Amino acid sequence: MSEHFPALQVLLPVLTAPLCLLLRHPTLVRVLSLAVTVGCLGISLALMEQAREVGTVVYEFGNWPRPLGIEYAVDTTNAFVLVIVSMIAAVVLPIGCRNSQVPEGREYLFYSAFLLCFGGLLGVAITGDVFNIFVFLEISSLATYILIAMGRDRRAIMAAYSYLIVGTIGATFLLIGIGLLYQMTGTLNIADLAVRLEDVKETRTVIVAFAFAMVGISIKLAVLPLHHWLPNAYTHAPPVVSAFLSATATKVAYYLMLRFIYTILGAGFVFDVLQFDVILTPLSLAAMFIGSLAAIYQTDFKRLLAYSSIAQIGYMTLGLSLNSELGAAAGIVHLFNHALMKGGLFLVAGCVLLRVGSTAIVDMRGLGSRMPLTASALVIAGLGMIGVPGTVGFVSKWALVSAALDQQAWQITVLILLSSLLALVYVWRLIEVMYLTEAPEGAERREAPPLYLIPTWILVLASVYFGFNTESTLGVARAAAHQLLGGAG
Amino acid sequence: MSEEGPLSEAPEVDEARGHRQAPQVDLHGREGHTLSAAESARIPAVGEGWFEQPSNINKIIWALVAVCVASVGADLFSLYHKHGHYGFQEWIGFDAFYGFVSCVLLVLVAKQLRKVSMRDENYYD
Amino acid sequence: MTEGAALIDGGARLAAMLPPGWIMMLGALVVPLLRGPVRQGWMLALPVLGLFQMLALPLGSEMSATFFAYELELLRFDSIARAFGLVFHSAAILSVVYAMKNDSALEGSAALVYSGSAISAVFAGDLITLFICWELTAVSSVFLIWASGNERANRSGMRYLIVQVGSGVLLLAGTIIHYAETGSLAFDHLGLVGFGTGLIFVAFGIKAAFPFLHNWLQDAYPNATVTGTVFLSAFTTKLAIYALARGFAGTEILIPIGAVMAVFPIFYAVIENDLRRVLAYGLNNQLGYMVVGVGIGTEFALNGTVAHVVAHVIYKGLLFMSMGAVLYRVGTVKASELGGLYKSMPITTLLCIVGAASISAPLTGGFVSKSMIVSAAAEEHYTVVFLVLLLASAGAFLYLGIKVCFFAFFGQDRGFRVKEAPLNMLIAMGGAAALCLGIGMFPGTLYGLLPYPVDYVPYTVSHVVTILQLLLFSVLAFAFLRKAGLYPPELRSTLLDSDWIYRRMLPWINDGLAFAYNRAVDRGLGPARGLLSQVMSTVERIHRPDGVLGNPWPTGATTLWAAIMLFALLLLSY
Amino acid sequence: MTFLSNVAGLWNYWAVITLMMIGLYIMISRGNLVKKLMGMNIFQVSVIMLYVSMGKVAGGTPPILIEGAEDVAYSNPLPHVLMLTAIVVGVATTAVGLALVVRVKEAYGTVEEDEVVAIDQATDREEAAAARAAEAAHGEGA
Repeated sequence: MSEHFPALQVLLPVLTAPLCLLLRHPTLVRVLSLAVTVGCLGISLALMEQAREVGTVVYEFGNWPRPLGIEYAVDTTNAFVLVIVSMIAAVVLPIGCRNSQVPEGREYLFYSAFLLCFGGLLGVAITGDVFNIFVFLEISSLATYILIAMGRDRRAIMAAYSYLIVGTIGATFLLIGIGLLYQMTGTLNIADLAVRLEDVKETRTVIVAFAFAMVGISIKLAVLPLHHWLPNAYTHAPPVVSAFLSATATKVAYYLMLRFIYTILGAGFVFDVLQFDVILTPLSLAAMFIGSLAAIYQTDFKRLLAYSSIAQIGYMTLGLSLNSELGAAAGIVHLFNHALMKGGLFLVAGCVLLRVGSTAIVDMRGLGSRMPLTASALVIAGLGMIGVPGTVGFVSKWALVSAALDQQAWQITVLILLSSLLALVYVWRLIEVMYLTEAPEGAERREAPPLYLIPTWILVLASVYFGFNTESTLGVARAAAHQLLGGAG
Repeated sequence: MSEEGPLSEAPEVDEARGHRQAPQVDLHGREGHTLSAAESARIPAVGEGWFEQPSNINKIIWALVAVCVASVGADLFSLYHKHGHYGFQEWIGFDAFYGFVSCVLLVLVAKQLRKVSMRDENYYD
Repeated sequence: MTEGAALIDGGARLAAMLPPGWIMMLGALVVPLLRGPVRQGWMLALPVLGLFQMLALPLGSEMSATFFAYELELLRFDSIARAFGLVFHSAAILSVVYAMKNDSALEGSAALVYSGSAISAVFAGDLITLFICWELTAVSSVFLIWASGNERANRSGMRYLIVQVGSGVLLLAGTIIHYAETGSLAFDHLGLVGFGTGLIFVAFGIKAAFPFLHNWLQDAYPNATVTGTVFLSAFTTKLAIYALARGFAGTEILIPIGAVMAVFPIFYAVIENDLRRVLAYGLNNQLGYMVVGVGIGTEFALNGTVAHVVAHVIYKGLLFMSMGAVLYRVGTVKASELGGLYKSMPITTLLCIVGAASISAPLTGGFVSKSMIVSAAAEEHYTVVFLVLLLASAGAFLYLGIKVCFFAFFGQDRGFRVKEAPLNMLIAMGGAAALCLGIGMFPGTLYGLLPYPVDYVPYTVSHVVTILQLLLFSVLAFAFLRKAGLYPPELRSTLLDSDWIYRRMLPWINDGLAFAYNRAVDRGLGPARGLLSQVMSTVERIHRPDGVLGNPWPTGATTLWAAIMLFALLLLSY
Repeated sequence: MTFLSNVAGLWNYWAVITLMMIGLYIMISRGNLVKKLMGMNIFQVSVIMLYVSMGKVAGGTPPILIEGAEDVAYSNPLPHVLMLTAIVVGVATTAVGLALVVRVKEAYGTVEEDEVVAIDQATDREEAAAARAAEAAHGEGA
């Protein structure tokens, strides 16, 4: 059984999705999808264990050996991503599709879309075949467009449309890149590609392939100038979807970038020959500042979170652009940490939306007394965004700063700390509104239901717990980075 | 709490005896503990306490003086072996003298300090 | 009942795995969820449990955790830590009893976190752990001040927080530099050997209320709540003394610093009107002894310091408790408004007298502890310091003990007729008084807890008589000055202290600079300022939801950017 | 190789690039949501052609095994297979896109992006103005 875990990891949600369409019974579907996500979480944890033990777990479909067949290959890095994705899914899914346009009795559509999206993301992370990456990316993206369009506001539809156009361009660019790589090597298997590319690396075709693939992934990752699909999508999607996507979709894209740069093309080629960091570093820094500044001036809580995500993605790509093991580890650990914090914050937004009926910041006045548990969850997760010691945010910042210092990049260190101050500003704005202004008259004092609060607090408490227990996050991230950069697995 | 308010507003429960009830400042707004008339009656009136009688005060002071004299007397008549790290510690009544003088000096200096450093109560507000 | 017992048993096992102090910190988180007697019981159970847990640990226990690449030593259980841990736990228990009727959940949790973090700090074996606990004490304790809920306390609390957090920042900076210099994070003897340790020294000095760094103490403590001050008086400064004793024992500069500290607050104590502030000055003065003891640094002196910390925490707590009771019942602790309370609050009066006597009188804690430091100074031939400490002994006894007792409970009867302090306060005060007397009468137990072996005998006839002379003549001097009309009357006032520098002078300088700046701007720097404000407004304009960067672009624009980025990448690679 | 043979010999790539550019250009320049989708389709088709043309082996036959024949050059079948998947993905994307356009038309009454964006921005501005007004009102009240 356990040797089939890699296949089950993806097949379980992908096959359950159509089953949900057939079953239609709301409770049944809900329980089923919940069971599937929890099962996937268990599988991913088991895979993580296996990967830490044997280095890389390889699963060959139909026993066709590499490079003929499609294989799934799980090493520490993608095991970590699998854990992130399935953990967040298992935590947020119980909330379901409240606060969305889904009419009663048709919740099964939400669940099947969610499971497809979930399975697609897992597939992207787990597969060892580049074309398979494209297919799973599109599966998850198509489901994502549907999920976003389920938002309450009509702007959700337009947001989904924009994301569809932009996302398709991204995926197609990636497809072009993959095609060109295939043209040069005749293989689609990642491990095989890496070997065969050695001889033809410096050809123009490979360079063009790299450029297309990077731009394609950057769109999915929302690297600065290509990020404009993100704020609207996250703002108008149902809160659970925002929480899930912000915590997983961009993370998987980041994983892809790592995989392309480190495993397929090689860091030496990407950074020394192509000088990718010349573009990536300024874009990351710009994202950190523009994202945070834009967050400061937003009037809507969810949109504020979306812009802050752009800034946080800047931190991740900055870690990558440092081109070192420490930098990659900082990026990987921030995947996890940001997933916890931002997932928690979007769920807080869900609580607010449920009780207040809007996520406009002015409507959150006096939330500290109206919804004390929700407000305090926001504060704790917000402290994490700033990077206060004792939260996961601090772990990320610490990892990133020490990576920057390791490269003697003083100016970058200073900029990281400065941008943290900007985070302080927008978090403080929220605290001020919630605690230091009085509630509007007639506002009801009603805490969000446990269904919302429990997942929210699980993420928030986890963000504190992992602020202290760094071994299972930073330790794993360092091991993953070590393995990625070619150290002994 | 305002500085003047509670004191001037304190209810006079027993004017004849010069009693007044304190306002409750409390640990966070608990009900005040107003004394019952019986309780109030048990407490001596202003000026009637034992420690307020001038004669009693004089008794205390004389007792104090007596004890002081006795303590120095112990030195004087070498009733015990006086021991110290320094020679001056073994002088008769050194500690008594030092204690008295230093206290007087401290007070006098402090009075001067008051001229320099005293400001109105609400100086910083 | 059996279920309860099982629960307690399970809890105890869990607690046994935690470093001391953590039980209180973690338990404090539950406090807001509880109500009424359950909460009171819980709050009392935590420090008691913590005490038992600590006592169950064998000397030399260690506990560590990994934080990033650093090995944190969460627990280092040696005799000096044990002594501090013991007295901190006792202080926490007494303070909790004292605060039993305080039904503010926030204050209760803050007090427990504060006590717990101070205890954890004492057991910290490395500088990072120390820093974390250090900041935790700062952040948690400020709520005890803010809980007063008035404007004055709010501002005072903010000043307190800034100073305390500032101390923590210096500690962190010092730690980092020290680490860079030596590669060690261990919190052992540091000594003033470099810039890093210098910063750490100043950080400790702020919390220990060194002269000119002291004023947060007198500023904040009297503004805390009735029960909050009792907590505050026990931990922060003594934690700093512990840190100094651990890190800087034998650093000579501490001796003059301590000597000045022992004397100058007395002058203020004499003329200060707010009796809780008088006690705060007295606290500062007694810290001076401890700093001198650390500075001398011999085994005997360090023993004296630790012993004095133990005695001082208890009796100063007792004094703050009695003044708290007065404040609680009467509504003020201004000497100019109090008097004659012995009639209404006889038990409090008696206990306060015990506390005052405990500063130095024979048969009390202060007698057996403080004299060790004074003797150590003499043994090491610091003659001037010896005389200064002797003077401070007399002064402290008089102007802290006598003054506080006299003006609050005796003196001119102001007619206040109030109830005796509540039972729980009396119990707490009684417990503290019993400890004071117990330590004073049976010093062997205290001496047994000290870090080094003790062969000091406090009760020699010579010692008792000379101290009695000193103290009796202090009282005589007080009587004499009162009779002669030389004693300064109690006046309602504010005394200028070093806080004037940041509360008045800096604002003046700031205003002056701002004025000069504005003048300069009017004269020609206007364009520069205009540019700045223009930049700021531009930043806001483009990042606002309707600005270029704060607003999602249409899909076409993003597509264009994708093309541009592709082009840029290709260009770069060719 | 001369420039001319470059152009002529790689004509299939030029065709692909031209199609790709047309697709991209439509997506950038056209405001009509349906036209954008069509641009996207053209763009995707160009990629499909890229794959298919790279699978062609000069002189090769279609990749159907000929019994008994030796020395037969077959074209590479894999890109074709891959493109079957890509086509399915493309169709699905277009379907979702068109469905969204229908919903946009229902919700906004138009399928022109600039008009929809204008409506959205007006909504955003109203919300922002309401927020500012609420804040100002609160400021006065406090």
